[in-house]
Amino acid sequence: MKFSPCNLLGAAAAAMLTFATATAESVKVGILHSLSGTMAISETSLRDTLLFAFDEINAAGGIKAGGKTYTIEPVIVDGASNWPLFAEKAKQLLEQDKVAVTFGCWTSVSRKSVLPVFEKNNGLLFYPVQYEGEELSKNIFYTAEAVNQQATPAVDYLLKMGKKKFYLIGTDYVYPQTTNLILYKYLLLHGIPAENIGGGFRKDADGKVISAGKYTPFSHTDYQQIVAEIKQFAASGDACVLNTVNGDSNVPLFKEIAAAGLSAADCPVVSFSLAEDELRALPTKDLVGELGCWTYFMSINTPENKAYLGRWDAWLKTQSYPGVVKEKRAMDSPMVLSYNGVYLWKAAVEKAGTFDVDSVRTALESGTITFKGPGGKTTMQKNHHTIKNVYIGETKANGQFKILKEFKDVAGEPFILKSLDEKLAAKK
Amino acid sequence: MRTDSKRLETWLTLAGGFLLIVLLPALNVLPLPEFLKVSDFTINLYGKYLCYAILAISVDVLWGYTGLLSLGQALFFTLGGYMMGMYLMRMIGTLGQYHQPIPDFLVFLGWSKLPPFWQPFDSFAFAMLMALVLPGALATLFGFLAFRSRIRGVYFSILTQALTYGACLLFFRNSLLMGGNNGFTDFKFILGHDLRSAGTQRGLYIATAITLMLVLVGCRWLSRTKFGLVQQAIRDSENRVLFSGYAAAHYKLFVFVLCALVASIGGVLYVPQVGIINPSEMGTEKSLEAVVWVAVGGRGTLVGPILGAFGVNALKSWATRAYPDLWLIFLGVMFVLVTVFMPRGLVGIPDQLRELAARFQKRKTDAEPPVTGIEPDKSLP
Amino acid sequence: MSVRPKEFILTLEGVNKRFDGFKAITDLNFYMDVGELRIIIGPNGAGKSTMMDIITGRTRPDTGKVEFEKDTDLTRLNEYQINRLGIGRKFQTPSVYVGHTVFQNILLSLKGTRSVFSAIFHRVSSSDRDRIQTVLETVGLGAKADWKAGALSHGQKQWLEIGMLLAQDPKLLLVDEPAAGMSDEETAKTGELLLSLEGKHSVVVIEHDMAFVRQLGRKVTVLHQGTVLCEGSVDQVQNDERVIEVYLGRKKKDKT
Amino acid sequence: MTYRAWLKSLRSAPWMCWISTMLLLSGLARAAETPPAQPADSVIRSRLAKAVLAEGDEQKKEILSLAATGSKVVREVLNAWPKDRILLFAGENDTKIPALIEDETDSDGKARAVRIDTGAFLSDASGKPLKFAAADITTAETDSDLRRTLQQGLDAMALADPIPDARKTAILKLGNSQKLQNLPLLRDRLAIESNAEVRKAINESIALLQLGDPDPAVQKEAVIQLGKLEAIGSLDLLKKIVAKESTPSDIRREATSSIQSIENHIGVVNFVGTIFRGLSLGSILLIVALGLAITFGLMGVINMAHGEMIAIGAYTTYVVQNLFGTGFAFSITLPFSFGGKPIGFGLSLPGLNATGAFYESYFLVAIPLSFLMAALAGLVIERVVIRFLYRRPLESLLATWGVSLVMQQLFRMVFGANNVQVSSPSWLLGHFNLSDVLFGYNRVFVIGFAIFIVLGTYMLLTRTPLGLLIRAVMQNRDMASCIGVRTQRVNQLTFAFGSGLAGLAGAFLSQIGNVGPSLGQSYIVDAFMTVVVGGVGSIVGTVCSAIGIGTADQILQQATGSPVTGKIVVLVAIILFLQWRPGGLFSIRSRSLD
Repeated sequence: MKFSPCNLLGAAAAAMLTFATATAESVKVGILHSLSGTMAISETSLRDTLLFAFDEINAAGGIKAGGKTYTIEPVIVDGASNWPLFAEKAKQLLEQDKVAVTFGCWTSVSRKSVLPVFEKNNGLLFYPVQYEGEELSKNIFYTAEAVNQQATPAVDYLLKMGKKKFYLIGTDYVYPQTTNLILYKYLLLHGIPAENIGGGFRKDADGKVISAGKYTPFSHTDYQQIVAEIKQFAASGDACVLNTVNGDSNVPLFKEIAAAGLSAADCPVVSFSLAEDELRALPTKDLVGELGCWTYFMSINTPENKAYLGRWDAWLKTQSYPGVVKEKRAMDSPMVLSYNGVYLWKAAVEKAGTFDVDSVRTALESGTITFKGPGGKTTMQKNHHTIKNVYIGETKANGQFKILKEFKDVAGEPFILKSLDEKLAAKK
Repeated sequence: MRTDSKRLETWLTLAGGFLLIVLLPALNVLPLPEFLKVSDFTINLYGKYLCYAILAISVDVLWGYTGLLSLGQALFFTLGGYMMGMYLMRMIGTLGQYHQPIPDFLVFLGWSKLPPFWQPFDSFAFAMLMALVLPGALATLFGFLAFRSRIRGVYFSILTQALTYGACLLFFRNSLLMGGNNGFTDFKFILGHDLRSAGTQRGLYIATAITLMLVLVGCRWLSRTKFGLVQQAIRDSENRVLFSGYAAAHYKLFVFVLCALVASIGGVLYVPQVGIINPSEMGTEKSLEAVVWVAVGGRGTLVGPILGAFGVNALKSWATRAYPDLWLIFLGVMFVLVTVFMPRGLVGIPDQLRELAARFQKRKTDAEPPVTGIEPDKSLP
Repeated sequence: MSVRPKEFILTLEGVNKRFDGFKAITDLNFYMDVGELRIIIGPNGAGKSTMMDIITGRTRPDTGKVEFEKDTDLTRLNEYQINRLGIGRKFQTPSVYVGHTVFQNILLSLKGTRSVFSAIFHRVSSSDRDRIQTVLETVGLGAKADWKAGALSHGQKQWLEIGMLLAQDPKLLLVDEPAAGMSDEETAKTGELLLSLEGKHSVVVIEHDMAFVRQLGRKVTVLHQGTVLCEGSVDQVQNDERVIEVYLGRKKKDKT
Repeated sequence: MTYRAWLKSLRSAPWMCWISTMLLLSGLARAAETPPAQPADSVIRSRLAKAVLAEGDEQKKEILSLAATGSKVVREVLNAWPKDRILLFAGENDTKIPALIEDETDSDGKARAVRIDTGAFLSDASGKPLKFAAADITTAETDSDLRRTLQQGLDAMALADPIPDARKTAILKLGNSQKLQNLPLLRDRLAIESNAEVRKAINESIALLQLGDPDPAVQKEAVIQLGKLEAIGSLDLLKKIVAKESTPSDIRREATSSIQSIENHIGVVNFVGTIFRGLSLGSILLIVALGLAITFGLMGVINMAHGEMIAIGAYTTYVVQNLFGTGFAFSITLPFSFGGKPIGFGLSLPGLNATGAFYESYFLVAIPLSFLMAALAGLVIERVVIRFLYRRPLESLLATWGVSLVMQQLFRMVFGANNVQVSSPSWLLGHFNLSDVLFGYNRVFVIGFAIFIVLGTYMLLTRTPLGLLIRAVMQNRDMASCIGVRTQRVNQLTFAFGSGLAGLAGAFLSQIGNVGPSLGQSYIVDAFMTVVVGGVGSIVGTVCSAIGIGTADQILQQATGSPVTGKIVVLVAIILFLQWRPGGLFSIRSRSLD
């Protein structure tokens, strides 16, 4: 046992820290994530990735704009899982620190709460987490997965697997509600009758379905009843579960699923909010074969990804930021999408030759800003969403995903509810 | 000593009122040298603190003056905020993401018409009325039940906490049609004014500052009437009050409802200034936080809660940026220290120092051990 | 027993009360005349305080009749309603508002309306002041009107509480161990005060101190195991075989 | 009853399969130590090795035929294959040698591999077994087609599985395959099957398959049979038959009545299941609230950090698990520097690198340790904060809330903001089935665990000198200290004991839910409600209220179909209940006023 007051970190770390004091040619960049409170679980990893990206760019000479080079000076603020505080912090970043760009937010509500602030101050926000779509702000760029880059490809895959019954379960907030509504319509469109879609519906006065699926509150812990219901639903052997339960509730859900003996072979669960980072908390040995769908998996077998992971590990060992955990780290899609965002922004700035938000936006909207990231090529489109590869994978005992299928260059499309409605109407 | 502190309080109130209502907005608008200028950001931030201060006063009148530690004040605050939020949502008109005449989240949920209970909220007056009626009615119902069965002390705290928790779960449900987890956001106009303009925000700030002063003066007046005496008597010895013929339950119910209304007004002013209202605002930890402000500032005084609300939140604003990883530890440790060693809070520091000095001198002259330690005021619950 | 003369101010008949199997009051019968001063004694656990609780509405009896004056049923009323009928109670340990001044303590106890709204708009009239001053003089706290009640000594708090009772001008006073913690001189003064109330008010005094009981020298009721053991003058009671058997052994201890 | 019959009935008992699972596991662990190389296996082994390298339909056919042998090696390989544990070792001349990587890994995460064709370890020139890390090897790939075949092979083997439950699962899967060609397989099994549960499953599967029979008479018979068997899995198919226009009317009639009887059965299953789930939720509430019943109920301290005590228990379990595994380390860097160097500290503990049953016994070690750790933390908190606040209960609420904030952030700094992984020992995983009602082992365990803790607490409070002292101090602190009880010491011990109970709760909760910094927050309101409803100061009350709230919650959840509505209704009911009994179920009523 060794217990050492540590000056653990040598000269390398000290050298890394020096950039923070560089003043002459630096540009302030905001990081707006929850470092405390319930969402810290997911968001601290994004902060770490962003710091990694900044360090990497600074070490490689910084950003070149208008004939000068700038190093990135991060301004980290804690949204503390408190949405009004997110708005306050966004104001602080934009009005006081005057950051050139902000990377941040995880939950839809945090994004919604800062959106007016960014629009008012004409700021620039890169949002990295899969979301429900149905939103398009001129001040936000969504490096995240849109629904058609995650949920619908997964359903396609399951339909092809021969699954006939779909159970929808999610946490009661906008992303699952919207995604499930989209999936419900998508399934109808693909010939699945409503009685084969489990979890229940809510209808309005006219009998129109306004909500599909079973919902639990945030941080719900008791999934006995629901798993018993799924077990009955899946008794016929051709069912699967579409899971939009948020982050930490997945642990009790999957532990219950494992205990009930619902194996992936009988009734696979495809989860949209469960990436490698969250998998670390799950008994993966008992969950082999459950499905996931993201635009990045740590197990992607490309030289770019291997090199990226190597750099990340090296950085983790040497960095000395307070609060960055060194041990047992995973990499996952939201983290990589944060990382991609930084490079997309850098490319846009270098193209525009200035940090001016309007010019950078024009550059990004041009459709030519591309970054070859760890998950493959990413291109920013005019609609502020990206074109990128989509992967479907199944969990392995070691907490990684084994990639089963790759969809190349899927273009993100935020508004799909309406087009589904139209298609459904046409089908009738 | 008593008159001293009273006079001090009056002066502080007057000076604070002047500073908040006149000076700060003036520094915000007038063409002054840079170092004197107060930015729009600061004005907006202070506006938020002032709303918290109103909430803190409502906690203090209940806790410091009546001995009822309610962990449900954030619920009433949020309810008021929601009523205002509903009005503001209607004022967005067709400027939302979908350009539909109904709020965006309803479009998400597949609604094409406005649900009936939303319709009257087009009217500002109705929204304000509901901001008083709804929290008032809830407080009356809950208070009536709780005080009738003599639930007090810790049990009252736990029950109010359960009430808040239940309400919080309810509001998280999207099927309530109150925006679920996302709540209301992306407001555009209030009474025809653009919410994003600095002028509107300044106006809201001044309105909040004036409301706070009115609440302060009102509570001060009330605390000095016979009602106030009974209220504090309930805190010190509820049995005596009962056996003196006062229906303590009625008094407590009155105070509880009054404080619910005050908190609700705070919430009404809060929402347009922060631009979002959602159910996590009524989480139990928010109520506890408000109690922290009061404890830090000094309960049983009216200036204390305001000081506490400003102090703790300013500290939070600063520390979440300067030490994002450690600020919770600061807050927690500070809170433990205040509760254990400074039961009278910041406002009580002068008194405490004076007592310490007196004891020190006594020890010098008498060479006797002190009779009491930093004896907490046992009269407080 | 079945015929109840009209002049009783307080009637308890066949009262029973159990707490989790423990019989606190068993078939208790107790009658008091208007204007009488009655002393109740009894060893610890005899049910004295429970009896007070039952009269003042703090505890509801399981069975039995509790009536005030002609036929006001006390078992259905709350503490404050019973108080408003004119029954005042002083507790064993002094119960005053420690945060208020002595003056305010009495002010809150003055006879008058008790409703919430009247309290908000109440103003202290000069007749109120006079009355308060009179009460304070009676209990010897005239010079300390501006003191915080918390700063008074134990004996002074007892006096203040008695003062608060007087200010209410009740028909019936229930006084629980008024002399506890008082010096001999103070005790004597308390005795005089209580005797002076006799006639105008009906008074029940619970006491342990036999010297004090002797000083009062009025009819004594002995409670034992929640029921009346015997009644009579001090001498009668002290010579009663049963009382000696169950009680006198303890008397010496109590006296210390 | 003959000995054999007795043995059989024992085997069908759920606890028996539990034991046999354990035996099987330890058997496997032993088998791994000395690679088996029986001569009879050698043929199978070499076929198997070829099958791994083969492709297409030929491969699939061979796999199925190998499965028919029922050999253990085959099962191991078929199981390991889709889990990427079949290594393709590059031999000489570009050959590939398939080998089975062992489950057991060393400290670097590397494992030995057994050659499938010989049963010997892959070894270097000196004969020392080679070790492989999962990251840098090529494994035999599978696609979904192949995996289906493997599954089919495993199914066939499972039909002959010694464990009845496994047989049953395999049988039902065949039943749902809707392939008539599976019928003979099932009938063969039926002829030799002796376990009643499994026989029922076979009959059900046969009937399910017969639904697809072209002969209406067979179909009808099958429909009636399914109704008799109350086969839940057939509900959809039966409904389809009813809905189909071409169905003959007599079959439709039978199908309707079968559906009715199955739905009745589901009603019963749901009811019994709900009660059981209610009991298990109640037990969780109970173990969470019991510590609070001590600190709050007996001592009057409102410990808002109770949830964090639970988290300590859970984190202790996590650390113990890691110590049995690869070890535990953390380091913290503070945002301050001294002499230009950042200040921080760290801790690194080596692990035991245990495997198998020994590794799984970590949980048994973790249980007492979580009690101790939480008790220790309780002791510290009592000394630093609580002892100033015994006479100010409301303020203990506030101060301990501060403590809870600090502790949550400390957890975040030490263990990371993420949830951490605690894996359940195999004897807590899985379930048994009694007439379609699911009894998860972890749920059964929690009920037993709760009973154990309650009994322990009860004994401690009533049968030991310490318990006597605790009760004395809690009833009258001043009086107790007057008669010479060291009240300070008793306070410390009581608080530590209450906290320790919370730690135990944490150890268990780590098995069913999250282990993360805000773990405790999810339970704190519920815990307080449980104690208040039960009646403060009454252990019996806490037990009754926990079971009552748990069952009510589950029944309402079942009735309303929404977990939230159920919870809200319970909260409202509690508030109304306290109207009726302000002191809770078992209130301690005091005799006098002061």
